[in-house]
Amino acid sequence: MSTQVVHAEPGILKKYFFSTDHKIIAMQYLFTGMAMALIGGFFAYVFRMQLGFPNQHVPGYGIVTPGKYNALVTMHGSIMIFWVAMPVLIAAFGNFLIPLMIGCDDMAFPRINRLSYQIFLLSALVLLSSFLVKGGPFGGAWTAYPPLSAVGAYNLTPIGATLWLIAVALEFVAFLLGGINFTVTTMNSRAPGMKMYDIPLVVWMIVLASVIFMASVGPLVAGAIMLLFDQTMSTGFFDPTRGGDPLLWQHLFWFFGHPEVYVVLLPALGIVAEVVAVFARKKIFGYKTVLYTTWAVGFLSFVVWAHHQFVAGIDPRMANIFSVTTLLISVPITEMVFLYIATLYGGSIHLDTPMLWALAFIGEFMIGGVTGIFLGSSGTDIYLHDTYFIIAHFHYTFVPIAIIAVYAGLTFWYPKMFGRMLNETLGKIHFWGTVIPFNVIFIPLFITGTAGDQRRVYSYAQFAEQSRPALQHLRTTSTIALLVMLSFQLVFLFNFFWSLRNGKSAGANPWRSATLEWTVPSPPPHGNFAELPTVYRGPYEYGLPGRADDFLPQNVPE
Amino acid sequence: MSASAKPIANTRSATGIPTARLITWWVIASEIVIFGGLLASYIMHRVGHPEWADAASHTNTWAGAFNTFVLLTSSLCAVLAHKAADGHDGPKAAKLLRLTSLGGLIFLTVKGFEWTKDIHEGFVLSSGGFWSFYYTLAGLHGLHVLAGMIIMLIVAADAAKNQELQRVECIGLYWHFVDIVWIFLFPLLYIAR
Amino acid sequence: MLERYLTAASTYAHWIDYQFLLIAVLVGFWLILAEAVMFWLIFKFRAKDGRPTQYITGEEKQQTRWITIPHFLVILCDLVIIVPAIMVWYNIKQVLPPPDETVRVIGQQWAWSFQEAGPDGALDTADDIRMVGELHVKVNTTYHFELMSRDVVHSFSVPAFRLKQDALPGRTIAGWFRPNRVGTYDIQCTQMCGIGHAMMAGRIIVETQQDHAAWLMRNSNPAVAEQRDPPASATDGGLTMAEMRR
Amino acid sequence: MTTEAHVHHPNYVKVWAILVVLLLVSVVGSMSHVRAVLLIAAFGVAVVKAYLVAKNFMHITVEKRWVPYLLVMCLLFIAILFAGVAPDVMKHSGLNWNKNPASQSVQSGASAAPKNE
Repeated sequence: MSTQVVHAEPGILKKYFFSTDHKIIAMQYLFTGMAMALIGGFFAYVFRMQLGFPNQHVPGYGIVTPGKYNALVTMHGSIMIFWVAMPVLIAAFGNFLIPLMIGCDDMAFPRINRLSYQIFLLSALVLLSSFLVKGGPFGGAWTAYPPLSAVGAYNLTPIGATLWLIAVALEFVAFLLGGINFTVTTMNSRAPGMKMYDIPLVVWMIVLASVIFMASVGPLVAGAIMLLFDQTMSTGFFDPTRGGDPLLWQHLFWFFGHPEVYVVLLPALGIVAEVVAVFARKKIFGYKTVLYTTWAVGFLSFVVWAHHQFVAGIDPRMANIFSVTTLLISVPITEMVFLYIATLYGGSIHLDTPMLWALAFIGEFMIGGVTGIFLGSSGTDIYLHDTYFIIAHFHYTFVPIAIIAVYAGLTFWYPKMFGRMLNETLGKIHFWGTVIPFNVIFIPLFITGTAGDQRRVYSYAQFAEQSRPALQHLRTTSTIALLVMLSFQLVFLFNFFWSLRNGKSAGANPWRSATLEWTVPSPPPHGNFAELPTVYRGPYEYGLPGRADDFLPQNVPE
Repeated sequence: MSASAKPIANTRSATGIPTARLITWWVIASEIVIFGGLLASYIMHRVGHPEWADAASHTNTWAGAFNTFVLLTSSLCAVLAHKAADGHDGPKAAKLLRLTSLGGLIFLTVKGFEWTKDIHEGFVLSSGGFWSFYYTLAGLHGLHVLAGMIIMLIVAADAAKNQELQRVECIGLYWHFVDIVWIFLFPLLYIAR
Repeated sequence: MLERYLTAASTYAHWIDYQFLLIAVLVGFWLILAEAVMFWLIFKFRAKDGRPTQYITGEEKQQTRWITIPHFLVILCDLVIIVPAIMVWYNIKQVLPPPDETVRVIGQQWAWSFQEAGPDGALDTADDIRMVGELHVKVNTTYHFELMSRDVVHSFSVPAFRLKQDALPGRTIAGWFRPNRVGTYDIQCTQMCGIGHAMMAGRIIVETQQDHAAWLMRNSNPAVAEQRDPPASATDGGLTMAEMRR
Repeated sequence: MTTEAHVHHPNYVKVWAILVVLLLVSVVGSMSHVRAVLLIAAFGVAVVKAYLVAKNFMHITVEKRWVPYLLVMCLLFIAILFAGVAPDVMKHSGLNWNKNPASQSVQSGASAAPKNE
């Protein structure tokens, strides 16, 4: 096969804004996601300040009123999941890595890919525009339970609520297009010789996440249409006085919402697998078992959704079924974590920054995983539901996913993306400055949660039990730790942009990794491969006995 | 990237299914869950509310049956177009595809008359549970018909020049899927009472 | 364990607390073990010059048993957790013990209102006592509650009782509690219900039989009851709209 | 990419004729007042029609085996959704809960029609 036809150098606008090159689209997703992360992080800062130092003027924002507080927590949740975790973990890494790792020149459908980003950008703009409309942005929590979300007289933000819904629906369309493209590309466009079990885990995970997303989001798309009509056309899909049922939305939402957790978790696990294999110089322990457990998790994620609704008014008998399936899903996840830990055995572990992040992911994610058992077992969930315990629990899963694993991926592939190395010292400062405060933020919240602090409340002044000074000290501790953690992100931003120009030149394969993306120059040229590769073996051939070099790239014939 | 400079990724076929057809299957899979979610919501409401039968009896079974007939016939045209494309007869495929879109147009026109009548009789989107689902389901389906028609005309324009003939089959698959959705909507909205 | 953080004031609070303790012990053990193994491996196999890495596929029997055996034990622990979890759930949410009293709890933006039987001991009679934001109950008495909502989804939560149940418009949901400690406890709304969500507080006052009887006599005057009728519209539920918005 | 003839083309007009006959069957059956006949005419026939379209027009039986499995899997997820949601939404009462407004409207037929208000 011949190399790609080289077109005349396109103009800046065409090259960076209307490009169909998967690497440019990956960067578009990455930078949009990072910008949204700054916004979502700022919101966290504002409402944590209100909780840590109630009713004080928040520097850079002002006084937090109840309405504004609700809007801030709603937008923080929506943005961090839909506009940060998904674009960065799936779209940015997926776009950048899939064609490179499976050895082809681009996505199978580059223009659909570009359309996906454009719709995504539009969705972000629609969401942000809700800050400008009358009544302000939607404040009914990211779960948007009707009738609160459906009736303007209840939520007082009718335009904001509709804009939120439209933004989320557009975001779904963007990721349906993107995800289907990833799936098709990986299925069909692999390099000759790359069999099913030669695909790197991160690609597997991103594709499986796309498939889970595709299969679970449909009912919610239908639900979004119904809710939109309830908001704007005065239908009564979720209005009990007119034959509807508010629980229907909750079911449709969580039928998507729970698999969504795994949609963002799987790419993170994939990234960590790549990093652990490279820096431990080890084959993944039980590559196929990891895949089987992933499939099991993917399937089980469809049958556990109502554990979000144990006390939401569902029939109490149903809770028993969902409690059992929920504990069942801990079985494959445990297996997977054990396999990751076992991969370390017999390795030769290099603690570079990406590896620190990857190991931190495993360590912190385990805390998030085990605290889920408290909530999945229906008996204790009665008390812990909608308290800060659950907030601490899912931040112990989402922060490792959307922050720690993303940093693992970014620091690992940064040389490939931009051709230069990040500064290692700054990277380690940033690592410790993020991981230690992260624990100091959320461990106190476990305690306030078990003490009964309920969620989404801007002030505990009305609640005698929650106004105890000891609890307020914990909240303040948590807020201060957040300030520390946020300020250390500046180190990363500085490192990121400073190294673009001043970092050490990376070369094609600075980490001595065996997968295909490291066989091309950094950054990869348009069309990726000068000569399209052929694959001879699996992705994790490290430490092969009887060889001088300790790794064997996928494309090198024996 | 212009249509003529396809990436090599688009031309590979590790599964043995051509890329275009593969993505069509995935699109259909994602549509199944969208329509499935809406239909499941409708069915559970409909079973729980036997009194909706009153409203359901206002729908015109004959109009629905005629529309089913139109869609079935247009599906026949679509599959014949696929056969023509397999025989590398682009112009014939294009003609058949245009005939298929004509079927879509007739379908939407009948729908338009039905809805006009319903609205005149006072049954609008917000007139009660059945009507909300009726307009939402048929409307979502109608949007798919419309989108299918537009894409089909674009594909037909290429096919007439004997280009991109593999797309004839893909748009056909999509059209059959839309047809199948209607095959279930017809009894659900027009017959069951 | 939970009682260190918050008083337990109902009979089933201890069931939940013990369940919490059981889970904490079991998962705590595995968490510490797994973290310890991980840190030990990181330390043991840190990169050293001249030590080659081992080539382990993790697909042979004698390798995988290092995973499968602990994994099997974890599944056993899951079983130990799920059985009592369902028993606790069953006894709190599924089976309601025969009631001594029944109260009606109504959520609305943004207040809880309560309807209690008056001296005649029956609901929906003229001497019913209706209160906003305050529920008076007798200690050591089994109460059934009927939970409703006038507008949006609320959640009736009494942390000291370990009681939580969402109130949905269009639904009546029944539940029970049996207070066993005299005192005043918070009622929260734990489901986002609009801008007054944080104001939707109430108190549950657990009294001795005598105190409760006295309270009942004071309040069963129909004229008083009339005054205490729950407000008709959401806007006068406490704070005014302007106050909420500031 | 070239279009390879990957399927044998059956007699499509014949399939179409069967489909039209089935359509007539379901319309005629819908006149029946026997509930079982009505349901079979409506939904039994619809399933057969859908199968015929999928088999003959979409060639799903000669496609790679996993494609029909994928589509059936999606249907299965919807079935799971239905099974999980129906106990709450379809029913008007259950263990320790009931929906008064819903059962009232069923009894009175209140939500049936607006009657040209």
